[in-house]
Amino acid sequence: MSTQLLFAALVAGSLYALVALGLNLVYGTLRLLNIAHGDLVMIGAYVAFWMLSLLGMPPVLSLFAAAALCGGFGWLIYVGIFRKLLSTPALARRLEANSLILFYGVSVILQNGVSLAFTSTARGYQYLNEVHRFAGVAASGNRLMLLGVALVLCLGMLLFLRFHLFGWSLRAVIERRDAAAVVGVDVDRVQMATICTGFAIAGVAGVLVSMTEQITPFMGFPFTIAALVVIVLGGLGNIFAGIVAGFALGFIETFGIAATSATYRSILIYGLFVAVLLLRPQGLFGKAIQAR
Amino acid sequence: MTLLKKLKSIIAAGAVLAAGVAQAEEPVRIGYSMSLTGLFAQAAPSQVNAYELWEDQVNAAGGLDVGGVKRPVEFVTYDDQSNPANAVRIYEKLITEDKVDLLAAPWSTPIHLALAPILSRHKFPMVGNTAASVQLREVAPGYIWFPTAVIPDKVGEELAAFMKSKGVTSAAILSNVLPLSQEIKSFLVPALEKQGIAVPVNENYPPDIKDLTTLLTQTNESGADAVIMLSYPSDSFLFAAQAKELGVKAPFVLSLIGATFGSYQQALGESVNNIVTVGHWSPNQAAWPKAKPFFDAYKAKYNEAPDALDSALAYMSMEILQQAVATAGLDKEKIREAVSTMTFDTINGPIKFEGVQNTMTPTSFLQIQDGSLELVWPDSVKTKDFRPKTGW
Amino acid sequence: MTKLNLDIIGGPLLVLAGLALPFAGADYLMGIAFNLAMWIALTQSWSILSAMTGYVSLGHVVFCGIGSYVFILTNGTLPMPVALACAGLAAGVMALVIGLPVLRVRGPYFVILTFGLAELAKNVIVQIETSLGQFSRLIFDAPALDTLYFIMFGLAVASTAAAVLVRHSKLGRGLVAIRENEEAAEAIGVPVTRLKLIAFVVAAIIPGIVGGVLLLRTSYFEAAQAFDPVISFSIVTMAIVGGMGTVRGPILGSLAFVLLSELLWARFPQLYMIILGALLILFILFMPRGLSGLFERREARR
Amino acid sequence: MTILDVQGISKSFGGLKALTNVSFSVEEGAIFGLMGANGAGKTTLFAVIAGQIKPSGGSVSFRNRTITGKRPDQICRLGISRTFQIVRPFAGISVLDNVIVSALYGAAASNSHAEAREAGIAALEAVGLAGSADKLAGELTLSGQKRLEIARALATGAEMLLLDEVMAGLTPTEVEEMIATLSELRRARNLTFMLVEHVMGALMALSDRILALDHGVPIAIGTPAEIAANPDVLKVYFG
Repeated sequence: MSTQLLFAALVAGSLYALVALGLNLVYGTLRLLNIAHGDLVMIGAYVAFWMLSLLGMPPVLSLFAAAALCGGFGWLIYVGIFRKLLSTPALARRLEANSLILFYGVSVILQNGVSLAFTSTARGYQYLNEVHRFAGVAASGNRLMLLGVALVLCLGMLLFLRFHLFGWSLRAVIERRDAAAVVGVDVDRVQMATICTGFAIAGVAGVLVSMTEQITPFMGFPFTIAALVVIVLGGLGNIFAGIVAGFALGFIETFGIAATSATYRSILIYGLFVAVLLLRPQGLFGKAIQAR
Repeated sequence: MTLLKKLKSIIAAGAVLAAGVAQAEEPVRIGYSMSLTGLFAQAAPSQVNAYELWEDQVNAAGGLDVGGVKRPVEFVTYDDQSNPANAVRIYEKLITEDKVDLLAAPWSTPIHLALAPILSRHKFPMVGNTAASVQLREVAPGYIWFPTAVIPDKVGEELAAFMKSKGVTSAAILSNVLPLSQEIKSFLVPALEKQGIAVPVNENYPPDIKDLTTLLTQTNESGADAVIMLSYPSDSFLFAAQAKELGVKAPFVLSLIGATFGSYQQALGESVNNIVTVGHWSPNQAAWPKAKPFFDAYKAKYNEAPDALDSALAYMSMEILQQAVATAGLDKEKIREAVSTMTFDTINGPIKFEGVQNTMTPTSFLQIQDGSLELVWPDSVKTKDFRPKTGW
Repeated sequence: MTKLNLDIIGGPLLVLAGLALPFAGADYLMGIAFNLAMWIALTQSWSILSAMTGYVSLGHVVFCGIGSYVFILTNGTLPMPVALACAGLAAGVMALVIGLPVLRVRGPYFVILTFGLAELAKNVIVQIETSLGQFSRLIFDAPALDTLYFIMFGLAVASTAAAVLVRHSKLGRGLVAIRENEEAAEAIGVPVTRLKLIAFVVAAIIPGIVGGVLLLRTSYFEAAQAFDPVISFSIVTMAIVGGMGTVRGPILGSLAFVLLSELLWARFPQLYMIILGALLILFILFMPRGLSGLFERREARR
Repeated sequence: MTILDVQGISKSFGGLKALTNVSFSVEEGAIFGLMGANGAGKTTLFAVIAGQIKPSGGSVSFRNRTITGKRPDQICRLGISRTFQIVRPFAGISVLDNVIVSALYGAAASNSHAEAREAGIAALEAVGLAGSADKLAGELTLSGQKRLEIARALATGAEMLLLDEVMAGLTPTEVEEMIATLSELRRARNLTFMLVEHVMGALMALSDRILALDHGVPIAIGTPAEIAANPDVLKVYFG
């Protein structure tokens, strides 16, 4: 086994973990399955591209700009739509049942809005693409950055959930939403913070991805799928297991291809996805939260 | 209520647009559908831009020569959402409802193939462009033509000959599972065998592949002196980035689709210098006097280079139509006769059809050389000599 | 006018209009009607499982895909009508085979499972085609549009009839009970597994045939296109916009969808998609009963 | 004559023993009560009898036919129907439609809508819900929904009803009415009942025999008077 392969698996895994983290946070606290999540990644990528092309702003700064923009978008739709709906049980239930389709509408709007504004021409830019060699691994700067930022964010989120009081309230909302309110957790504030964080993380992932991939208005959907696969493997709403599952998927994919053939990659991934849903819908590692 | 208002204003806007158009003097109306949304949307601009450039140029020159009379041109366009069934319906609408005078081609092989029967039924000629498959030849000749020289069997044969002439002795083939890649591969492998070139690596991968480490490691270990990456756009980008990372050493590197995109060089810069790709047009071929002006005009209008495949083919198809109409007028049968028999002078040099196929333009290969796309094969059309890839 | 009257008069009128349409001699109109019929057939069949039981499938296209694949394999060797029947049969058999494990999964898990299954099936078929050395397949002897239209129209009528029959049968009552509360349904004797499986199989057959007919229309098969997930999403969109509570819903939803697209997508493609997205959101949030809910309210008022 | 015979039923969830070797039998036409604190295993026992939970050991037979291992819908069609402690109405359809499904699929499964409708209306009348037949089930009050649970179980044509806390959450007046309803049902339809009830008075008043459970272990069985005098029961209940 080569260290290069290990590196490839780590990079793939960290991206999966990061993208899935945002999706999982939003599902966990709001019970909304955001199928437009990948389109937020796309928005982040465009932020990086335009900031660089128009203002000459280095993408590393766009990490913050994209986080702010996507987080702001999250705040906007929370305050504009979800806050009121989620506070009425009947409406909340309908919203939850239809959230996937609802966000499909959001996804369609985002994709075509961007395509209308910037055309669907593929974009790209060069950033940190020099190759570093160490310990038998060759790695381009942008992929190292992806790995680093993703690791820091995932780890930071875990520490936050474990040690910060607000992180505790967040976990409380994820695990027992009804009970959380009773014991004095400000559910509204937690939900708002989570949707902003979840969206912001997607934006950050978008900036990272834009350094290594071509940018188009339709690039987001594969990320949504990857994130869905990851959070299903980990168990919906289970943040820690979701991060583990992200890395696991990176390893399964990379080493699965190495062991068999690249041609079976998608069959492997979707096969795993379907198998887990059929056999262990609570996820491979832990317990999923109860879907109402 | 607000939604209703929005709808109304949109309809009103459409009406204004239609009214404005109606005032022009007897324009020649040319219909086409394009994949503006959906699966193929990414490819649409390079083709639409070429169409619109052509329209500008024709109108600026006083109009389209219709058998001696100059008339302005205008496009009637629809979005087929990348769905062949929609495209079929749109062309039916263009022919029977909108009663357009001429048709321009949509994007993609499936949609071209889906249209062929419609064109025959309505006896309406259309010069195709962005389609590439040996199956094009199975289409009954008559009302559709394909100016492209990227037909997989020829590509396979010519590529093998090209590689042989550059001293390639073994090739690693990595292929997307999508149709064009697979079709080319099916002809390339036997052709390589015939040329005595070994194929130590022959692997497929799905379109949503995210990491090529295994494949590229295999390729490096095989010591092949050519890497033939039969890729689609997103994996072309992935390949170039990872090939640089993993230091692919082969001196002959081909990447199938995507390498002609403006964004390809933007995103990958120096590292993709000397990559070979499929294409039969270059602005730098002095034997084609129209080539460079087209390139310049396109660049001036859109601030990016035209795609050497899609933009060039789209523009060529309009040139062919233009020249056919100049002699035949707008009568469909006469146009058909003209397209079938005439020789056309295009940005890609002379073109002539036999059956549905362009038999004049040789199947060629381009190489990215210091930022521009040069023809490097075959010798009859080459603009620069092939340069081995020495690094990323 | 009571609800029954509306359906008794409106239904046959629609059918008559549908049958008369080819004689208007406008290919384009027939093209629109073909599309409309296709969406009705798909959405109506989808509703037999998903609207009735609440098991929302986001992978209905899988049956179209399987149908069109079987059709392209058998067409030519078998006469066209038989090949179409095979397509429907294959889709039904597939539903039967995967139904038991799949229908045990509920709620959001079922939704994403069905989506994943369709993608899995797509990738498997792509792999099969690749290993067969087939990249895409063409049909040369496709019948003319009016023939195809009549077939598609027949499928729309058939799936609407199936939806009506199911809705008013003992089966339908059982399915609704499952939707409302599966444990309670089982406790009062509803054989939930069997009923869900029946609905799944019935819902699968028509899209299988639709897949075959669609292939005749475009004369080209490519696996990635035959399993286009946008079709699944569109079906759900139409069902929601039309309303899931009645047989009219899918018809109204398809009609709205097709009319809106005729009106807008011609000139404003991206805008059209944006409006579509916005409509979907508005209906989910503010009009859960869909367009057919409007009718009901009006009828209730009289 | 014995209608239900439960022999040595045990059930554990992971390490937790929910039921330990529970045996008893119920005579046809009787009202058999189950008592025990929260978590004593009463609802689990119901779920085992009705087929929702497979026991780890033991067997249940109904009219001398083993029903352990059968699915809930099969058991229902044999003639046992249960209600749920936390009501599970088919909230989105009418009250009448709720009971019609029962009549179509239950023990008296009918293929005729007209028959099912009649049976349904009769069941609604029996529990005093006939006036609400056209309401959406979700719009009923809690007491109404508890009655609907019973009506739905009745409409299946079951010979034996397992009623899980149908009086919990009701006002004293409503409890009175419910007791009257159940007594009347027993008289008019010759049904056999098993009751789980926290309202002690009601349980004592209605039951012919009572089984007391403590942490899944049967501690006493007998008439209400015997149970009330049983020292083990007193110890569990009153310390």
